[in-house]
Amino acid sequence: MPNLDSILIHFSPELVLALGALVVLLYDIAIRGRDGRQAQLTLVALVLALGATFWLWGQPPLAIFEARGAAGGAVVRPGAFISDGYTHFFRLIGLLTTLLVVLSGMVYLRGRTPFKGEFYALLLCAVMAMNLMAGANDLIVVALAIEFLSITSYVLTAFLRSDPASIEAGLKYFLYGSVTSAAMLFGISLIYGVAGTTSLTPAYAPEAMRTVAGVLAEHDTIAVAGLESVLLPAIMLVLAGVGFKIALVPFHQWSPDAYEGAPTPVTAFLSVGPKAAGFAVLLRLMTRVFGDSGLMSGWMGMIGLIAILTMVLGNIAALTQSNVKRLMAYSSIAQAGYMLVGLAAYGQGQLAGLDPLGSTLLFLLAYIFTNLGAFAIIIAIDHAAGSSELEAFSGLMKRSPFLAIALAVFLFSLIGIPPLSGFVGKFAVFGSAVAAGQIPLAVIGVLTGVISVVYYFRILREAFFGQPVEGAGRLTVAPSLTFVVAVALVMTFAIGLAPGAFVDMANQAAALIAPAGEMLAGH
Amino acid sequence: MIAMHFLQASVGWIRGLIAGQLGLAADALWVDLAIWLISALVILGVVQVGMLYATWLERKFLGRIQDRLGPNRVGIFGLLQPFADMVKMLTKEDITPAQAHRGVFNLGAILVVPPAIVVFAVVPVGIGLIATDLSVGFLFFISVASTAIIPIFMAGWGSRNKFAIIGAMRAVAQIVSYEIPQVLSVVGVLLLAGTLSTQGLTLAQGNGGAGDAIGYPGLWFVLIQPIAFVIFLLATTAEIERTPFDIPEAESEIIAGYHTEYSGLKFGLFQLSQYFMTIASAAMASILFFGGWLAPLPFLQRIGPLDLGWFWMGAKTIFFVLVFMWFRGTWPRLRSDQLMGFAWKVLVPLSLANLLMTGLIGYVTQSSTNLSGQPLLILLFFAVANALLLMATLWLIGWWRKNSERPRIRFEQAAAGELPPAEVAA
Amino acid sequence: MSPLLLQQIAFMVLAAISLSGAWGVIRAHSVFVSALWLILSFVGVAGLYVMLEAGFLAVIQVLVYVGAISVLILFAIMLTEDVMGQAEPASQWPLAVLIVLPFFGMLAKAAFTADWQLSAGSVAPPEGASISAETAKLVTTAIPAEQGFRLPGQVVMLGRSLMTEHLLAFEVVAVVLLVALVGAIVIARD
Amino acid sequence: MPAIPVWWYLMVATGLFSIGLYATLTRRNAVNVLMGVELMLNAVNLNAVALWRYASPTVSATVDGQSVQLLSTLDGQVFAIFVIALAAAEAAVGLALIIAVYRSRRTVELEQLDMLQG
Repeated sequence: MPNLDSILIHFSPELVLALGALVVLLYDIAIRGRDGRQAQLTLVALVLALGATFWLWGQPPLAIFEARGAAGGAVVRPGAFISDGYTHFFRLIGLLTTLLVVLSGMVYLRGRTPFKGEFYALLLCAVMAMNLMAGANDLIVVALAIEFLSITSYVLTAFLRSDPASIEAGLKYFLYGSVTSAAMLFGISLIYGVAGTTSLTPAYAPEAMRTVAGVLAEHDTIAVAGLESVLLPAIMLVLAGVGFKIALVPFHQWSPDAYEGAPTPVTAFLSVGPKAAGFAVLLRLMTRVFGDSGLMSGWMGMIGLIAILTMVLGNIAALTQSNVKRLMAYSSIAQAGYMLVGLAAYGQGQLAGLDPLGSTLLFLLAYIFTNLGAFAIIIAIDHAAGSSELEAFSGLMKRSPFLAIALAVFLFSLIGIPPLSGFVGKFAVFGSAVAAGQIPLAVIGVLTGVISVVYYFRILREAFFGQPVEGAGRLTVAPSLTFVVAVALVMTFAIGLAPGAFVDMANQAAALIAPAGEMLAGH
Repeated sequence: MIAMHFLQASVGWIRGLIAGQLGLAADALWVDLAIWLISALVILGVVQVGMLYATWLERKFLGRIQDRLGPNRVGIFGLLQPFADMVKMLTKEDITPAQAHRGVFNLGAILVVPPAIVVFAVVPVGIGLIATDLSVGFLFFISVASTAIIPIFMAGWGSRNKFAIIGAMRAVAQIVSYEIPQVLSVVGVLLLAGTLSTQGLTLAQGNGGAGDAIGYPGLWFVLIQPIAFVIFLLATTAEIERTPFDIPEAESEIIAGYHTEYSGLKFGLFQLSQYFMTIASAAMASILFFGGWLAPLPFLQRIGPLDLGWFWMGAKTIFFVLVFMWFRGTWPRLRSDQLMGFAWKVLVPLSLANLLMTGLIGYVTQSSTNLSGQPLLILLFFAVANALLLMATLWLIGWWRKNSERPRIRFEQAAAGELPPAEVAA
Repeated sequence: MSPLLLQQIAFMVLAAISLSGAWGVIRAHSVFVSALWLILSFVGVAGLYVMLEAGFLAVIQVLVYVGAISVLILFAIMLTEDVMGQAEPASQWPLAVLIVLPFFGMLAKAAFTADWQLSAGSVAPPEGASISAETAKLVTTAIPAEQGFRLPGQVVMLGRSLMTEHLLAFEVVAVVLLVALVGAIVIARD
Repeated sequence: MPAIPVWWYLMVATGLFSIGLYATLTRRNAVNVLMGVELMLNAVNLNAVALWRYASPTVSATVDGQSVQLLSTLDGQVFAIFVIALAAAEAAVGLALIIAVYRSRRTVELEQLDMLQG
């Protein structure tokens, strides 16, 4: 029997979210379709979950949902969910992302869908899925959480059902997603077969127990049994599933369509949430489970190749886009490529004081605020103009100088211009690559970064030098949206100017998934 | 005990006989196969004859309900009528519509029968008298019965006839919807019995069964789970598409539904499977809630060495077949939206409430040391809980009847432009 | 004929059913007929589960795949296709073959060469992870053993496993199903 | 030595998976693509159950006085059960999407869904 008390304490953010989703749904039924305060209820749930996460930060790490023997109550199977600093880091990212998305999308959604309650309930469930991905310590939970997030994402993408583009985007997203997730599940079934258990790591459990990580660490035995030829394809298949969530090339084809067709707040969410959660799973799996030296040489090349493809293709394809949501889709593909560089540099030496995985986490932290800030502005323009084509941005400077300047800051940060957060992130990942001897990765990263200047400047040119379309007056922006832009601005500058605290945060989280010292020393 | 030994001995004797005939050891695989074959043939024979006389019974019984005599010309009391009907059906012309997808059309008629026969594999008629005592017996019954949907779809699609397709879609929507309360209502029983095996479920209702072991007296489950029984009976009636749930083949609306285009032998196969399923469902109702082959009172279980399990099982099955016929004779057909509403808004919540109640009482009685060994007290709990549930049922049905009119009102309002378009779309 | 050979024949038949069903899905000219082949494949896989002594899973396979998912698919076909509609022949097949064949080769070779017994034996389960006498008894108590009936099998064990080791997954899947329900209604409701 | 080696099962699973993948790559009708996905998921389950049966750690236990070897976990079966549940959830959402697309576009042929393209 699992220990109920520890579940109630260490699973509280997710419990709050599930309860919140239920309350929102019931509230929606109770008010019988009238315009209500579903968004406010959602915000309350998110803030409560954030509070729980902050409180948990001070608690000792624990793996919950463990199985205990009947007699002595000793743990016989490690917990299926790890609640430690790494999980808290991603819980924080997920909750903050959704908080900002809800705030910036509240006004946009009003009048666009009659199903507000369902929308916010699904959003809360999506956060829950992201948190589960961050803490999952069981192959079954990993699979379930990824699929959970996928299903909620499909529905959210297709949420504006009167808009054919939204439905079409949802269907395309779904078809790509279900194929890659089936591939991932196949890979997982093979890994299960090799290990004989679905439990991933012996996290925070005192006794040695059979886990996937434990079995895979006996690398010599595996090589003798010929299981290596099973494991590498299996890891590749799992990469397909996770890469789909992050939109890594070649699993990215869905993302431009889904981004363009989805309701803009959902696009904002997709560009950040699933990516972060995907990285949470990817980093934990790759280091804690497949981090054994023999296996690592197998998948490291794959990761490097995917990173290069993602950076190059994302940046080049973005050049020709005329729809800003589509452009941002390719931009976010490219950004995911930069983040992956941190993983590709893993285990081969490090930049002074910064773990390579920490650099990925730092980049992620910088990226979410910058990208969400940019998307808040896209939401504002889309809401007013009903379009996210490049022309809709014309003369933004004249219509709302605050938004125009903020947009410039965010795009500069995405390019990586100091002293903004994007620069810190890029410096960290490319610095790690250089320190790890992965010079080509760093060079390609910097060069593609230069390409990105072109398309970001296309948006800025429209915004600053274009003429507003006939009849477009001053852009009035809801206070909640202004608040989001302000928060994003503050964070963009804060991470850029005083990175110290954030570097520490990322490092501490990364330290929890770095393998034990002797494994590194073995290199 | 004696009867059991007698039966086991007789089974052993049959095994020995077969083994002798085949010249093999008594535990050889071939003997197993032969035993399976024999039980399959026995089931087929009994069910076949049962089906024929079920049609006779139905016509006779309905006749009485409607103050008629029913068939009385062929044979004494019309007992040979089924055979006359059979001959008529077999000699009718077999027509396949020109536009039909020939393969799917014919296969649909053929495939409709096997599920209805296979379910009898888990119907026990006494100790040791069951074709195969699967550990997942009840689930086996449900899942095999649920495959009967596919031939219905095939019949509807293969006919290339809009009535057939509408009939098929209605039938499938109905069967799928009523499967949920049907299974959920039984989960309470499964919890109490602690097994899915049909034999185990029967034994749990007798003295010394599993029910006793965990503190429940040897009672038929209908006394502990009356509301579940009613839900199960209604859902089952819908599953086998009998009145008042026979919308899929409502003659006045869509002719004969998915089997509109079938004639002769193929039509006969549909009839056959429907009667098979009726008998099987009646048998399942008696196993789950009325003690299966157990006699109502222990001393009626056997006469001398002869176990009367088969008699009680048969009697209970016939009783439930009659109940289904009684439904048909006395109840009007439901409207399509009422039908779906009834499943989702009344039966599903009720069966969930029943499950919750059973789980709670089961948890309390098993975790409290004071209560174990106090069957009467536990029964009292169940009685009170069931009374509460009954009140909830009545309230729910009242609510449902009040609310089931709403779609029509909304539609009329929309037509008159009284509702905003957004709400109509929603 | 030995039971061993009989088992092998049964396997062959079931494998042939599953694979020919799958083949039918990609060869059939009509979507509806494709779906029927798919159902055949599901049934074949259920049979393979029985051979693997996972009877509960076989029943669930029939119940969910044949009784529910294929019904959903058939409904979708009926609601979206012209009843007489014929699917166009498959496109891009050379490319697909180029992707699928090496993939099949790689996995098949891996499955064939690997020594799967490794995971069965290499790591001894720790104390307490073994099936306790208590559990073993529970598996057999549902029907009094002296009456000579078969064991209820793995159903009890599965239930316990879902409620202890896999509790989190069990709870999560409930939420996933709720989300799917809500989502499907939001998207498809008239 | 069991009558049937485990790789027979794995080969069937791989075959099912490959055919499913082929279906998803070549079929133009969205419903057909979904069928391919269902085939792939069946392959996953067959894999998991076969590996559960043949490659799970075993323990000794005493049942009714006899010492027997039991499989110590049911992970493979549990995994398969969850995959079946996921498949059901996915199919429900996917078919809802297909029906919604059909409602707005009167087609479910993927090549005709071209509102969004770059």
